[in-house]
Amino acid sequence: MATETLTIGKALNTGLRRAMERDDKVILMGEDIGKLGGVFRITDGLQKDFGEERVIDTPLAEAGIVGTAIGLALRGYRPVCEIQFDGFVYPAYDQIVCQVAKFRYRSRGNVTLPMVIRIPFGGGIGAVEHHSESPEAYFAHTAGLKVVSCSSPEDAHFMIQQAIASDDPVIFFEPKRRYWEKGPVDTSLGLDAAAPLHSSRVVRPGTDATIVAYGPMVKTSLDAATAAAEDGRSLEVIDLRSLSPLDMGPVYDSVRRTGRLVVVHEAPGNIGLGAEISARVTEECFYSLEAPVLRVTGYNTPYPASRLEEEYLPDLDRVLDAVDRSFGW
Amino acid sequence: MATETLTIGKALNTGLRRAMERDDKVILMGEDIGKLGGVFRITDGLQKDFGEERVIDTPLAEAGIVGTAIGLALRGYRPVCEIQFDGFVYPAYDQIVCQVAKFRYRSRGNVTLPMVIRIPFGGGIGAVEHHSESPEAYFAHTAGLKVVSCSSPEDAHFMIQQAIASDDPVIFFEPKRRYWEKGPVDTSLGLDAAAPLHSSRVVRPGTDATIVAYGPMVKTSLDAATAAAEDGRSLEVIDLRSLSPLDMGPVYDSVRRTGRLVVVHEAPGNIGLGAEISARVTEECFYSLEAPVLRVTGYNTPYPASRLEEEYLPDLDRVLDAVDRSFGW
Amino acid sequence: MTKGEPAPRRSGATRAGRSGGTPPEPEYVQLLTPSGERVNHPEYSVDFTAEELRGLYRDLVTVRKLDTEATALQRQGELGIWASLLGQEAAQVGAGRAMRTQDMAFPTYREHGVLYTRGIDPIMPLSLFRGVDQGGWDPVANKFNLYTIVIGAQTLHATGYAMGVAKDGKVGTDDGEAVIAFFGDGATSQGDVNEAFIWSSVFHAPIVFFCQNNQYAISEPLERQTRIPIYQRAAGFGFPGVRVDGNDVLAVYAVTRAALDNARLGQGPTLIEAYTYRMGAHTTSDDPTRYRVSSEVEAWQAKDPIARLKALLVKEKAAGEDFFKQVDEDARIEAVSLRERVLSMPDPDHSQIFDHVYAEGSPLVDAERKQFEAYMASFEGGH
Amino acid sequence: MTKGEPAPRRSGATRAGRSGGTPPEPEYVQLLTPSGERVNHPEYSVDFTAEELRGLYRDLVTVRKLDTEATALQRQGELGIWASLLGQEAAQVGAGRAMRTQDMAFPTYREHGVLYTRGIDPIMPLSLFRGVDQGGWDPVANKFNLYTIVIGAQTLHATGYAMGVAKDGKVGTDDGEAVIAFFGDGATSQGDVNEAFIWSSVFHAPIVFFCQNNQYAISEPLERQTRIPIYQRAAGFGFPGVRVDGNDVLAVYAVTRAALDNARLGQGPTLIEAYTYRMGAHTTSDDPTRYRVSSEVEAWQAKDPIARLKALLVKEKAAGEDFFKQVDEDARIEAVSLRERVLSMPDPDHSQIFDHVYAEGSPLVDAERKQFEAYMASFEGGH
Ligand SMILES: Cc1ncc(C[n+]2csc(CCOP(=O)(O)OP(=O)(O)O)c2C)c(N)n1
Ligand SMILES: Cc1ncc(C[n+]2csc(CCOP(=O)(O)OP(=O)(O)O)c2C)c(N)n1
Ligand SMILES: [Mg+2]
Ligand SMILES: [Mg+2]
Repeated sequence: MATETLTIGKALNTGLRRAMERDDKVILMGEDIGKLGGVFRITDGLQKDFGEERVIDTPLAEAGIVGTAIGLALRGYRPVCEIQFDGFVYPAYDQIVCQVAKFRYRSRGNVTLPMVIRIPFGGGIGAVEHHSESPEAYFAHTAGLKVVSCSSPEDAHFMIQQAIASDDPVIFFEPKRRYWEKGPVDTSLGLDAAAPLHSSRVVRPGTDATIVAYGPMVKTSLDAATAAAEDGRSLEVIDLRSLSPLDMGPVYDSVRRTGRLVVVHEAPGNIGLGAEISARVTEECFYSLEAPVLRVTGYNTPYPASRLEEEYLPDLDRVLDAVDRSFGW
Repeated sequence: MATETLTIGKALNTGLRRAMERDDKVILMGEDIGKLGGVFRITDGLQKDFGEERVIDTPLAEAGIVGTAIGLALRGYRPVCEIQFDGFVYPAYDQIVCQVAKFRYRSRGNVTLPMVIRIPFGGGIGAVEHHSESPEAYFAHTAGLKVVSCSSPEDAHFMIQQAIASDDPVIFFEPKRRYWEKGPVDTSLGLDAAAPLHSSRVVRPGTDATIVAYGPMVKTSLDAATAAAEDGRSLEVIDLRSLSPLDMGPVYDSVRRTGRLVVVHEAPGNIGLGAEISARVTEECFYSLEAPVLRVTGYNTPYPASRLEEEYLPDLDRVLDAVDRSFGW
Repeated sequence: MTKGEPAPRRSGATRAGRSGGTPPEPEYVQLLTPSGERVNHPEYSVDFTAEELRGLYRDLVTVRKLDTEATALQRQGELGIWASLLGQEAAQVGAGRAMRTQDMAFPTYREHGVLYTRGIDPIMPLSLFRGVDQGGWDPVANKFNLYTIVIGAQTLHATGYAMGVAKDGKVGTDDGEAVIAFFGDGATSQGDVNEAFIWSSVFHAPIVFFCQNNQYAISEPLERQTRIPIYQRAAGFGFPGVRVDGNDVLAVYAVTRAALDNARLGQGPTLIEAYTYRMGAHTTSDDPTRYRVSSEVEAWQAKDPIARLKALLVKEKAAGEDFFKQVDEDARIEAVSLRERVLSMPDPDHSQIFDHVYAEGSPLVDAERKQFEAYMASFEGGH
Repeated sequence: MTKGEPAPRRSGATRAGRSGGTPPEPEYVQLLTPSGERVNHPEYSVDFTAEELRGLYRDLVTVRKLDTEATALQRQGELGIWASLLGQEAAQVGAGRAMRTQDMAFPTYREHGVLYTRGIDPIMPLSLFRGVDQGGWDPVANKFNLYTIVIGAQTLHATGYAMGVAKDGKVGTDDGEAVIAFFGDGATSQGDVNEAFIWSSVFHAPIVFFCQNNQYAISEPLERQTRIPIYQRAAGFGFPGVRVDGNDVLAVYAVTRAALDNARLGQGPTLIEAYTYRMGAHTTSDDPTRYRVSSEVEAWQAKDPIARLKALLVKEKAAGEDFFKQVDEDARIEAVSLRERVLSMPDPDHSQIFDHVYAEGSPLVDAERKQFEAYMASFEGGH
């Protein structure tokens, strides 16, 4: 046991370090990840310790980052790409959707592309445009990709290592507004001790209604559950962790018990993760539902100027409001 | 009245011609759209009649097509971009998602971008990879874009003109496997006579269950309804026409009457249009539903080699199977 | 500044007069040395009147002062972030003043100096960086596009706009229109920028690509983007490239004016590399001590764009102490006004979240606006 | 072919010997004129033994014959579509044979000739164009990537692979590894291709960019992509570009071998423009009569890559009628075998839809596979 208190950012950093120690084919690529350690310092100190051959400051072009990472993976490397902000992943979209996602399938299993694409995502940090996006649905809708998001230091530390160890390409969404949240991590544990990468998890048990969230909204949902408890309402909170594939078992179990479900995410609701979860839960738990699945999401507008984001983003009140509406159905 | 029998392809061609006649700011841009008339001949004859200044064969780069179209729109033009095949829109994804979709919002209404991006989409034509994709959810999830799809020659002819006349950017999905389907079009009619661009429509009334589809799957759904009628089951078929915004009114009305809904599309089901429709219908028609909304979609795999597409794509039998399952719930 | 003939087209840079200082300067067009000596150049000599020189000086000082004020406002929490132009004043003022009224500019997020020369209220970018809006000015009416943060994207918009200028028949004469696209050294690596080169070459668009090579893309030095000088990129696309001393406002003016005039006369695109230096942090969120040494910054301090123009004005007796004082004082007043206006800037009304998503509306947005308003109203009810 | 020293690095092309014909030929490296005369070249002369010349001839004939057979199979409905290499045999065989065993190639969808030289069964691309699979060979084991249809995407994969070669320390010696990326003239407009130039230049990757300029991107002639010769693009990125007569297998071989050897020795990237012509349609779905005149095609007919090598072999008495007959007959037999194997190619099993989506599986795919199997079984039950 060597439990430390780490921020999510630092837990990612130690996770990357472990992965690089474990396998010298693991290389990091991205903009400003070397001396600067990335704009969020997630790769802090790694170039110093592993050298410029393994921590590569790339030219400023995201298609280039992902496209060359594919070639490096074909050559036997395990590239971990950093996209500086959510809003800058789109120049790489073609390479991700047409190449990364399909390479294994097209080659009938001859090609394995063990790549990770790290994307700090979500809003709430007072940033200018393109720095607060939640593009996860674009990737989760894409067959051939796996998509995950962490919400705690412990998950950050282990999930990034699991993603790197995975032989499938993984899009790894980091909840940037939570980078500074702290929690305990036992960094002495191996990956075997961690929960499977593609499993969802009940992070707070409850009996009256279920909340499903992921990434930055897990904390919001937990806060909502705490507040609801004061009003005598017991909310069960589930952290999806894996956005593709979804691990729906714990969600179905929960909804069968509670009869009510609220899904929370920052991304616009229209054709988002919440829609899929609603559709599946309705299909699987049709006779258990006391009310339709409700969604609390970012509005269906472009992400607004930062002085509007507090109202734009789901918060504790909006989650509780949805819970109320569910009970009022 | 001047009703002609046109294919969908030809109806698009005459629609483009009308739009170009009506407004000389309308210009067409794309790969091979000039002398060749596009690989599907949708722009056949237009360069000959309107000149190279208005029908522009562009360099082979989709980001360039959309990016320069934005500039042309800023300059007062109404560019209509052709993306040669669905699978080749991704190099332009950044320009579409970050620029086209957001320009008006960012500029607080100062900028109007009247652009159309035409995309032949869907499978069933025996093509090689990247030529049979259904990427509509990526765009419909994106706030700031409007997304439509036509399914008949009449709609093709009028909807393309309406899209061009719209001051909002419109992603226009053309059901490529149906380009050769014929139907009557009264080309003498003006746009006022046509149904609003963003309205859905009951294309076959019925009483027992509702089928919602769009683009190429409308015909499949109509065929299924015909087959079901022989078994004494009356299916109502709704053509969504507008994928964003959705016009859900006719769907809710229908489901309130039938109590059963099957959504059909070629795109993979996971986080597709069907999920959104399921979520909304469940919320709006909770007490009317006799069974959960069921989805008949492409499987959640990359699009397979063409000799597998018949099994991959939804067809009449799979639609009827879903209807059966709905009744068996 | 006499308008002069558009300079003949040329590829590559000429060797500029070397001024005394170490380290050796790269090859570029220079008309004014760091110590304030005028240098002649066979192609790019422009005569400036004393009044014009004073005008440029005033611009440089004002632009720097406003920028410094914005940085201070950010430090005090009044802006979310600020991207300072410190050190790049000459590149921006020179390029901005070289534009004619009818010309259109496509900036990045750092072109506050160009914005100023377009006559746009300098408060405009501050609302963006404060988080009040995402660009308050009308880009078409002001002939100055919205700031573009996605690296390189605007170069394609500029190219398309320039294609439209040509389509409108607004090239080929003296009063034709030209377009200028701004971007950084880092941006040259983006596919979009290279596609813009291709398109503007193929369509012979009336455009100037103005690259401020400030030696860094955040922490990454130039050699992460290219092994050869940036201006040479143009040769691969079939149009001329030229490097200019980006800290020399006279040279930047002359080179940009010539390139814009070439464009408006129908001679197609030019790539200008303005060789300069980002004296401050990338943005206020950045910590440049992590990736560069102070001696490098000091070396560039010696090439300051304002000091050299002041030296020239003094040497040529084109301005005296009074003038310099007055300029400083006027800039100070402008900065104070800027500050006051920022401090009193109202937050946007919440319902703006739902404004201007579509020109022709959307039932989904309308419904959400309604829900939102009802929800907000529920709190007023006395929660 | 004596291995020879890697040629010195050079930028731009040299004027090649002009052979008698009209129209004037562009500047490019040529070692064999259309009429079968050997031409000396100061940098790229390679000695070929008679046996080697015969080998190249055999390759050209075989590759053309197999391609013609594939076109015929498509016409008869046995393939969904076919992208013929007709006219580009010399470019592909020359480049393919210039590769050493350890070198890695990244093709487009048209590199059947290169595939053949890699020793891959020529049936492989036919299953793809038939719709049976999306590329049946192991790209890494065969050192020949899957065909890439998305224009330009593979150039970045090639660059990354080459970066990996360098990382592995496999450059700098004679037995080092080199990478070759194929693409067309149209592809040069894609951002990805230009980013690949940037990346490979910055990382000094051991790569050769091999552009087959066949004058068209589907219907669009070269001038829709560039105003200057393609090989000159390299100059903008800081590495050499060279144009070679793409219908001259000897010149293509020599130029490509030199560039690959430069790459393996650690001298970085080269861009080769193989100047050639697409004699047939873009694909069997295309109708070139809509956009080009037959006289153009006829002019290129006179530059046929096979005829000129045959003329040389005859002139030098390196081969006689027997040999030519034998080659034709062997090619015919290979083509017949190809046809037979296509006709007997089984359709893929339906459940393959669900294979190889993920290395580590997915509950969603597993569930769908199960549903699918149950659904299919329901029909067997006697519907
Ligand atoms: C597509 C994209 N990727 C990444 C970023 C993050 N980013 C913002 S500025 C910057 C560096 C830009 O460098 P340069 O082009 O030299 O301009 P400078 O900031 O030096 O003026 C980066 C990487 C972005 N804005 N857009
Ligand atoms: C990104 C992308 N856009 C469009 C296409 C459609 N397309 C297929 S081949 C082709 C032309 C390619 O021309 P070129 O690069 O010259 O190669 P060639 O076919 O002449 O060998 C086009 C436009 C595509 N495959 N990928
Ligand atoms: Mg810079
Ligand atoms: Mg070509």
